Amino acid sequence: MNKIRRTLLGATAALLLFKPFAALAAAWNKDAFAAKTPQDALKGIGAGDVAASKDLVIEAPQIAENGAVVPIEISSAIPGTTSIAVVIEKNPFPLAAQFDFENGALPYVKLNVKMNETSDVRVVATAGGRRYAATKEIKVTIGGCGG
Amino acid sequence: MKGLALLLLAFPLWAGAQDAKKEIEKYQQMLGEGSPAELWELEGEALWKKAQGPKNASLEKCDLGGGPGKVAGAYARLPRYFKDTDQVQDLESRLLTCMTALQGRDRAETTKRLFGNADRPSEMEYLVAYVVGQARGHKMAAPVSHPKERASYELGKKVFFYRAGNWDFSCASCHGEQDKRIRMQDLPVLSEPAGAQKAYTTWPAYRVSNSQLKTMQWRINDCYRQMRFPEPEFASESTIALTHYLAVTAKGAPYNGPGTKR
Amino acid sequence: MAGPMKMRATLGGGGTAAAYTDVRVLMTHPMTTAQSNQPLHFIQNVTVKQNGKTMVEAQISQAVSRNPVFTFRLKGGAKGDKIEVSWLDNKGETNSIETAVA
Amino acid sequence: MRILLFIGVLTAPLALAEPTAREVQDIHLRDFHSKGIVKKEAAAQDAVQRICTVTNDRPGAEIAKQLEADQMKTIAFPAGGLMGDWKRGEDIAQSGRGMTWTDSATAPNGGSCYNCHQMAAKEISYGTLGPSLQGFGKKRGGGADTQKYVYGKIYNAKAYNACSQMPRLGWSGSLTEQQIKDLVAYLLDPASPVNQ
Repeated sequence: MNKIRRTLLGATAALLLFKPFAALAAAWNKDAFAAKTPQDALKGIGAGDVAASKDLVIEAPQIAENGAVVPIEISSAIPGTTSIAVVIEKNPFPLAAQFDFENGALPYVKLNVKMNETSDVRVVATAGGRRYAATKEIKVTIGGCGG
Repeated sequence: MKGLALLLLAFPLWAGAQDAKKEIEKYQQMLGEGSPAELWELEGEALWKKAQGPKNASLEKCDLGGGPGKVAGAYARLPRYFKDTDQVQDLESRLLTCMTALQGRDRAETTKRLFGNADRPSEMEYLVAYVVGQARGHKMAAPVSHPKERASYELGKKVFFYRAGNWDFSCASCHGEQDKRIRMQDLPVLSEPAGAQKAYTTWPAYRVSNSQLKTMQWRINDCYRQMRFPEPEFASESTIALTHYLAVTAKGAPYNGPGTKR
Repeated sequence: MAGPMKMRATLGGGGTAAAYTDVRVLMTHPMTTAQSNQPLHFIQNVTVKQNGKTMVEAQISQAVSRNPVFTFRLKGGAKGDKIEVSWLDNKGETNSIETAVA
Repeated sequence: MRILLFIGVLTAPLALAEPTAREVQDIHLRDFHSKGIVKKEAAAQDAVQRICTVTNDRPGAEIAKQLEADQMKTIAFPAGGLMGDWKRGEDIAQSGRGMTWTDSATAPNGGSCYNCHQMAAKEISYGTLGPSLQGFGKKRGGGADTQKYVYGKIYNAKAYNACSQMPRLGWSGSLTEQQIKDLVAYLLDPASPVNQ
């Protein structure tokens, strides 16, 4: 997918000299982000078939006092990891983010997400064309999608 | 829904209270590691240096106690007595003084919108974030040597223990005994150094429930709201005295704000 | 209107040669959701570059918290490396910040 | 009268730097203003608040007894049964709404019970400022005397312990007679989750 995108980017770069970000806009996976179930979200990012992996680590509190900000730290020790996606299963739109790592970026990210309610958070890593997953349940005492 | 019942939603019985406490501490710690509070500091610094008001002046010459323009560490030595106003002032009160004296703005304008919101934080909130950020690592040392500082401290202590309002509360009703909590929320004992240090050195704070940086004056205001009191006047003698009492009780601890809170 | 950003890039991992470069970046953005009563407004793309080379390309949704904070980790790195982070939101607004590794 | 005299005696020997109880009240009345449903006058102290403040909540046995007797007179015990509906009582115990300057005068108030008390075992988000009430009815039974005690305690806690930190929920107009009955049932009804 990255390759296709980059080709497209190259082809249109000349037209976009003054708005370089317009090119990036094309790289937003609209269908996957619009998916309303975790299954559809996973399908949307091409991760229908995943294997559980202990080398994919989710560091997060088991209880979040406020769902508006839930800190999550993800790292992958799976060799050749090129991408990490975050799916919050019970959110209205489960896919929260996808990170593509290139040119020596380590498969690591820390971010704050919103959680509507207590939910499993599923992280999917891509390495060598294969998908790996890890899951962690986070309890939310005050939901965080209203604002 | 921001009353005393912070955690109205029950979550199922899944682990002991101890585990829950540990996980909430972890949540708070991770929250602090990724805090947007610094964005308020940045914006506040820009406002501090921006010329405005009838005198078209910035606040860079504002005397926060260490002399005009001295910002580094100033917050750790507030509230304190100021000769020019002949009163004890906290940071917010002093900023209002500087806006009037240096920028020529009138009080009605500078106090029109002291508490902002996530979409539009107030000038006061930005400025406070900047000034307190400049005190990180400085040990708390609010003075009590001038007679007015002594009087302010004594009044603050009285204010802390003053029971009134529809529910008969004082600050001490919730912050007077060890190891108490409201719902899952731990309550520091603010009349003792350990508790005061823990709380005071992490306020003002970015509150994720409001997506907003909140000042100490706001913190006190909202405590009184939850105590079912009428509303205290911003930067009034009572609130400054109470802040002074807490700051003095917290002395010696390195300031570590602005913090990040649930 | 794009609010301020802030970034800190530091060498980590101990020893003489850095094992990695930590990039912590803060963005001012409302990140409103479909459930809030405001128009949907959120960052969709975040790009991290090191000395002009793209390292991380992120696609994010409204589920990222208001005023986003990210930490990324780049292999190796040296003092003075130029780190650039930029974002683009669903309304076409953008902002970016650049810093040298300290 | 005796109480007022007592205040005078108590505040007289304090150090000069300390403001008197009266001065502290005047400062509050000057610095606080009415907002929403909360009137400025609520910043003034009544006898209970004043005496508890100046004695650090330890007024001594005799004064306490007198204050408690005065407070007992404020309790309007309804005629007939005091057991309401424990299910409604649970909602009241859970809710922390009411009586602040951002609350409305018309929406039903809560009792904020879980802010301070452990009650049903299944609710782990409870406060610890007050004693645990888990299994309260199982331990105390649900007899008429117990019902009356619980009703009275919720209506005006100061009638039983002059300087209790518990609000006077009926006396202050926070909870209605029916709401207090529902809380009585929540604590005492054998079917209530408090007693499971």
